[in-house]
Amino acid sequence: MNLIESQAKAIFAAAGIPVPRGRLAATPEEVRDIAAEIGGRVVVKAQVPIGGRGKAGGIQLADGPDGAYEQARQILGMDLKGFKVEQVLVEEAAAIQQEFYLSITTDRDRQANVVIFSTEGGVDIEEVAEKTPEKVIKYWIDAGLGLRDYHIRDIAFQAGVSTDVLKQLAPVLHTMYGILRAKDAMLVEINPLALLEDGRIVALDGKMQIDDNALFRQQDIAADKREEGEHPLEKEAARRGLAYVKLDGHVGVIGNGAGLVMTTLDMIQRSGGKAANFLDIGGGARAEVVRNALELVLSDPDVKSVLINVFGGITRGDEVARGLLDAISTLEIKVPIVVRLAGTNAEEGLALLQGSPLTPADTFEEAARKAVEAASA
Amino acid sequence: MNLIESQAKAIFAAAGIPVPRGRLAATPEEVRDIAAEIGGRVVVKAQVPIGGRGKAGGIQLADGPDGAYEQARQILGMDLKGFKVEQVLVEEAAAIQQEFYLSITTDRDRQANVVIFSTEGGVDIEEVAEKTPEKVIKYWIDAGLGLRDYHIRDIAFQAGVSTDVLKQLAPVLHTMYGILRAKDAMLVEINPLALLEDGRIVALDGKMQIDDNALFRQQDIAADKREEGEHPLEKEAARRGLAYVKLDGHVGVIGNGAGLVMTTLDMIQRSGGKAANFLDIGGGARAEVVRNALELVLSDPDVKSVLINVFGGITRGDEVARGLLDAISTLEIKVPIVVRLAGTNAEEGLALLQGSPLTPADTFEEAARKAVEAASA
Amino acid sequence: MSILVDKNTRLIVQGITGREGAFHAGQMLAYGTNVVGGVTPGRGGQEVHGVPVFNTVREAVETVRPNASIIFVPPAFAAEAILEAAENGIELIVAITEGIPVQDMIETVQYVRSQGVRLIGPNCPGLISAEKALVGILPGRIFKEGPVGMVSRSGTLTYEVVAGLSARDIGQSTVVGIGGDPIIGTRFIDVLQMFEEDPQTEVVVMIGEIGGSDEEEAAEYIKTMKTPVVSFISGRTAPEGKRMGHAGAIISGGRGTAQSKVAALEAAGVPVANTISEIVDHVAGILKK
Amino acid sequence: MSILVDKNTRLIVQGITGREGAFHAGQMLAYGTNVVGGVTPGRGGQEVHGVPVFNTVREAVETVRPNASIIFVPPAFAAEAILEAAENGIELIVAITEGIPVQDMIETVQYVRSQGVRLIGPNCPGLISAEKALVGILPGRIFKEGPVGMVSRSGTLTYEVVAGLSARDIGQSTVVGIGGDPIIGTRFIDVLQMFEEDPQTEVVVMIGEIGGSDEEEAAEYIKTMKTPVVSFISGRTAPEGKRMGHAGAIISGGRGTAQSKVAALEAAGVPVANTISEIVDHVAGILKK
Repeated sequence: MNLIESQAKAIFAAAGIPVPRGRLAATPEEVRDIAAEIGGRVVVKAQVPIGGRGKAGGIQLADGPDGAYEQARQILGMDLKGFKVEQVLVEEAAAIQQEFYLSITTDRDRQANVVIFSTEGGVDIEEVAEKTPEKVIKYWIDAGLGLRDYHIRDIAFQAGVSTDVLKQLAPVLHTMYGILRAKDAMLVEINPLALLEDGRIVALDGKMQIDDNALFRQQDIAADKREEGEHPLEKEAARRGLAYVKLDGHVGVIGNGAGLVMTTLDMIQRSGGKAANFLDIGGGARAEVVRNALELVLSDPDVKSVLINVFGGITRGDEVARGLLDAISTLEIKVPIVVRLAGTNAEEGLALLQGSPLTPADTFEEAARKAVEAASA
Repeated sequence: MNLIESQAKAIFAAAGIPVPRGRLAATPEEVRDIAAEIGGRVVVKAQVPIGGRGKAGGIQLADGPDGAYEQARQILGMDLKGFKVEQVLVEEAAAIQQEFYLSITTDRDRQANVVIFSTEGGVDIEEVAEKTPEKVIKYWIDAGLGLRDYHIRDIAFQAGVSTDVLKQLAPVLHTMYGILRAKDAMLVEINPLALLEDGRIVALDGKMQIDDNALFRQQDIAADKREEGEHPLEKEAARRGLAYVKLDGHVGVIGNGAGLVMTTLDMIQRSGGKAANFLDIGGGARAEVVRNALELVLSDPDVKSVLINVFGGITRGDEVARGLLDAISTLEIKVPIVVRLAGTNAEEGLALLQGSPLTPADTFEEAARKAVEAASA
Repeated sequence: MSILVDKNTRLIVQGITGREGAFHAGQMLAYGTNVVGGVTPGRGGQEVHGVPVFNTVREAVETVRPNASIIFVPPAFAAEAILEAAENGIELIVAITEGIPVQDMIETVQYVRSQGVRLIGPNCPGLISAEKALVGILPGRIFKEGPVGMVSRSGTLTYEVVAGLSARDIGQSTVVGIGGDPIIGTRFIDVLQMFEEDPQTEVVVMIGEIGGSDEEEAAEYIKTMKTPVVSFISGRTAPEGKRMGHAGAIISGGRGTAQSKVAALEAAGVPVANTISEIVDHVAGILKK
Repeated sequence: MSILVDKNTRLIVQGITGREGAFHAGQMLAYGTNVVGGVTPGRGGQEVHGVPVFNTVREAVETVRPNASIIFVPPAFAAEAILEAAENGIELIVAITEGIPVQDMIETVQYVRSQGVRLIGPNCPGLISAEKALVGILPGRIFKEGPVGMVSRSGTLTYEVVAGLSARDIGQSTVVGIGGDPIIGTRFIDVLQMFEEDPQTEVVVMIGEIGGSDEEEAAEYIKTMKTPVVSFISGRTAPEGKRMGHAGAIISGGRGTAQSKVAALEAAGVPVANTISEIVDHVAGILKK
C-alpha cells in the first residue's frame, strides 16, 4: 500500500527526520488558523496519492493566513487525476538552496535494498537519471551488514556533497533504513530533500510504499489502509478477497493463476477484443469463490461477455462447474458466458455444465475468439 | 567489568525478564520494611561480586519481617571472601519446581556468542557440565542471523523441556541476547532460572560481565563502574591508567608488553623468587609513565627489589632511562632496582643510567636472577 | 538425468501437519517422491501418511538424512523455516508459501546464497522431474518423461504448456516453477544453466512475464547456450502496474516491459511464441515431432 | 618467498592522518614497504609523507589499486574500517587498533571470513617479511632475512626472540603478530598452514600464552606438519584470571591453562622452551647453526 505525503512525514518526524513545521487541514478555516500559527509564507499541499500534484495545481504558496485560506478554497474539493482533495497539508515555506533526491527501495533485479541519491533532485529526477545517470548514485545494501557510516560517506563523497551536508545526511539515511526495515517498506522516498539557505536539510516531500505481505505485522499502518482501488468494483473485490483489476474493455475475465489470466487478456486482444477486467481466483478455489467472482464480474455494466478460463491443477474442474451452476441459478444472466475447463476433472466439470446456457470452448484460442465474438454481437 | 546480582536483575527487569519481587537494602530496618511489604517468606541475599555466596552464609531465608531483620543483621557487614557486605537484596522466596541454567557468553575459541542451557541448573552446574556434558546444551550464534525462534526451539527440544517452558524460555532468551548486544556484555547468566511450582519461570539470580573495551558507549554502566581491584594499589594503578595486578611475592616487576611481563614473572619463579606484581607500561611509553610506574611499585611495602625489563620497539630505551632517573631523583629508594634494557636505543639508555644506583643486567635470565637475589638479601 | 530432484531426493516437508502440507505430502508420496519426514514444532513423534514428524529440522536431519525440504509454513514464519533448513545443511529448499514479506526474503535469499544452498521460490508451485519425483504442488498426472526442460514464473500457464506437450507425446525432463515474487531464490538464468548441463534436456521452454528483468538477463545467457530455448511472455496487454515513486523508474531504467523482454529474447535468437499452441509447435519443430 | 606480505604488497593506511597512523606510515615507508595511499574521511586530496590521502577506501581502490590495508583507526570506528576495507576487495587487512569492542569483532570476523578476506589482529603489532615489507609497528631494524617463520600472540616477547635469533645470525622469513584479543581474524593454525607451504621457512617459532585454546588446536595441526616447530608459552606462573561466571568454566572445559598448552604441544612432539634463550638454542639446533 502507498502512504501519502502526510502519512510518510508523520513517520519521518516521529523517527527524527527533519520535516517542515505544519499540519493537516480539511477546511479553509483550519488552513487559515494553521497558517497564522506558523507565520510568514506557507505552502498548501493537496493530499492525494498521485505524482505531479504541483503541475496539476495541487500545491500553492501563500504569503499569509488570508492567502492560504484562498488557496485552500481552490484546492480543497479539487479533482486531481480522479482523486477528490479532502485534506491539505499546510507547512512553512522553505528557503531552498539546493534540492537533493534520496530514497531507499527494493531492487528485485539485485534482490537487495538500494539507496538512490542525487544532488539534482526535484520534479525532474527521472530525466536526470535518464540523461545523466552518473549524477544518480545507486548503492545496494548488504542485508547482513546493513547500512553503515562508511557506506553513507561513500555515497556522499561520490556525490560530492560538503562534509556539512554529509553530517546531516548520515542520520537521515540511517533513520530511513530503520524505517524501511521497521515498517516493512519497499520504498521510502524524499524528493526533494532540501538544503535550505540556512544550511539545514529538510524533507520537503515524502512517499512510502508498504509491503502488503507484511501488513499482518504492521497493524498501525494496516489500520490506516485506504481502499486503494479507484473503481468501486475494485473496492468490492478487495472486500471479497479477490485479485481484481478493472480494465477498459468489454470481455469479463475469470481465471486461475496470474500468468494464465494475463495470457487470457493477451489472447482476447489477439482476437480483436479487449478485456473488461483481470480476475484471478487463485489456486484450489472452491465453488463459492467461483460464484462470488462471477457475481462481481457480472455486476460490471461494461461487461458484454464473460470468459471463464480454468486449468485444473489443485483447482478441480467439477468444483468450478458447481460454482458456475450455483451462480447462474441465482443471478440474472444477461450476457453470454464462455467456459473453458482443462486439467484436473475437466471432463466431469464439462459434463455438469451440459444443458446450461454456458458456451463451452475446447482450446484457449477458441475460448478467446468465442468470448470476443459474443461481446461484439 | 562485572555486574552483581542487583545490577543484572535491574537490567533484566527493565528488559522484561521476570525476576522475583524485591528491593535493595542497606540496613536491617529497611530489610524489615521490604519484607513486610512483600509478605510471606523472603530471602536476604548479600550483594558482593563473588560466587558461592550461599555456601559462605551470605544468602538466608526468613519467614517474615522479623526473621528478615535478624538475618540482615547477620549478613550486613559480614566479610565474604574479602568483600564487606554493604547491601542486601530482599526478595520474595520462590516455590521452586526445577532449576535451569541459562547463559549467553563469548566463546573465544569459536569466535562467537554461545547460548548454554541445562535443565540441571543451580550451584552444581559446573559439575554437571564436567560429568554429564550431554546435559549441557551449547548453541553457537551466527552473528549475521542472530538468535532466531528456531534456534531456541532447537535448544529447548534438545534439552527436552515442555512446550509450556519453551513458550516462556523464548522471550527470555531473545531478551538476553538483546541485552548482550545492547550492553556489550561478554556474559549474561541466569543461574538458576527457576521453574516455579505455579509453572512460571523466573530469574532467581543474575550475573553480567561488560566488555571494558565498550564502556565508551555504555555510559550508564560505566558511571556505575565500581573500583574492581581488591587491593588499594590496584585502585591507584587504575587511577594512573596502568595495567597492574597485585601478586603475593616480593620482586616488583615493570615491563612493556603483557607477554614480556608474564614471561618476566615466569623467569623470576624459575630463579626461585616470586613477583610482587604485574605491571605493563604498554607500547611507546614516555618517561613520565615510567616514573609513575616505578613510584607505584615502590609504594608497595611487600616489594624487596624491583626488576625493570624493557625491550625497545616503539618504546625507546633512552626514554625509559630518563623516566627512571627522574623517579630516583625525586623518590626515596630503599630497595635494589635491576634494569635490563634491550632493543631500540638500549645503549643510549644504559649510558644514561651509568653512575646511578640502579643495577644493570644484560640478559633476561641475568636480570631475573639478580632481582631475586636482591629481594632475598 | 533431469535436474534438481530425482529418485535420490530425500524430502522433508516443513509444515507437514498443516492442511496444505498434509495434502501435498500425500500427493507427492502418491507420485513416488521419497518423502522421508516432516517437521512441525511440538508435533514430534506423530506421523502423517506414515511419515514421521519431527520437532526441528535438526532432529529430522539426524534421523532421516534428508537432502531437500519443501516449505508449507505460513508466511509469518516461512522465512525462518527456510533459514532453519539452510542452517541444518539441507541442499535444496522449495518454498511454496505465498505472501512472505519482502524484507524477510531479502535477508533469507542473501543468507542461503552465502551458504551455497539452492532455494526455489517462494510463492511457487515447486518442481517435478517427470516420472521420478514431484517436489511441489504441480498436478503430477499431466507430466510425462521426455526431453523438454521448462522453467516458468507462472503455475497454471505452465500446466497449459505441459498438457499441450504431453498431448502431442512430447515429454519433459524437469519442470521448475521459480515463483512470481519480487525476491526469489532461483532465477531463470540459474535453471537455464542447469538445463544446459543436463543430458536429458534437448530443448528448454522459458515462460516469463512482465516485471523485473530476469528475462532480459536470461536472454544474454541464452546467447551462449547450445540447448535451444523457446519462450513465451505473458502480460503483453496488461496495464502498467503502479510505479514505486521515482525510484521504481530510476531502477528499472526502461526494462521490465513485455516489449523489452520480447526484444531481448528475439535478439538472442529465441523464438517468442504468441500463443500456448505456438510454444508447443516450436518445441515440436525443434524435436522434429 | 615469505608469507602474506612482500615486495608486491600495495598498502594503504586507514587512519593515516592520525598521530600513530602518520608515524608508522613513515616507518613502513622507510623500511621499503610500498605504501600507496591512506584513507581519512574528509582529508581526501591531502598527502602524508608524500602519500596521497583519500576520503574512502573505494576512492583509494579506484586510484592506487591496493591489495593490503593497515588500520590505525580509533577503537570506536575500527571495526567499520575493517568492514570498509573488506567490502572494497582488500585481500589482507592488518588491524593494529587496541580496544575494539568484542561484539564488534565477532560480527566483523565472521564477515571477513565469509568474504575470504585475511584479517590479522586486531590489537596486534602487525607483520614483517624481513628485508621485504613491514606492515605493522614492529621495529624493522632488528629483523634480518632468513629461514625462521614466527607467529606470536605477544609483541615485545617476539622482538626478544628475533633479537636473539638475529644476534646469532639466524634470519627470519615472516614474523606475524596475531594479537592478544579474544576475537582475532587469524589464529596460530592459519599462519602455521602458510608457513608449511612457504619454501623459505625451514623452522617455525610459535609464541603462545595462557587463555583460549588456540595453542591446543595448533598442536593438533602441527602433528601433520613437515616443517619443525619450536614453541614457548608465557604466563606459566600468572594467577588465574577472573572467570566469567559458570559459563567460562563450562566453555573452556579445562583448556587454556599453561599446563594444558604445554602438554598438548609436547604430545605433538614440539619442544616447549623454558626461556627465551632456549627458544634460540632449539632453532639453532634444528638449523645446525
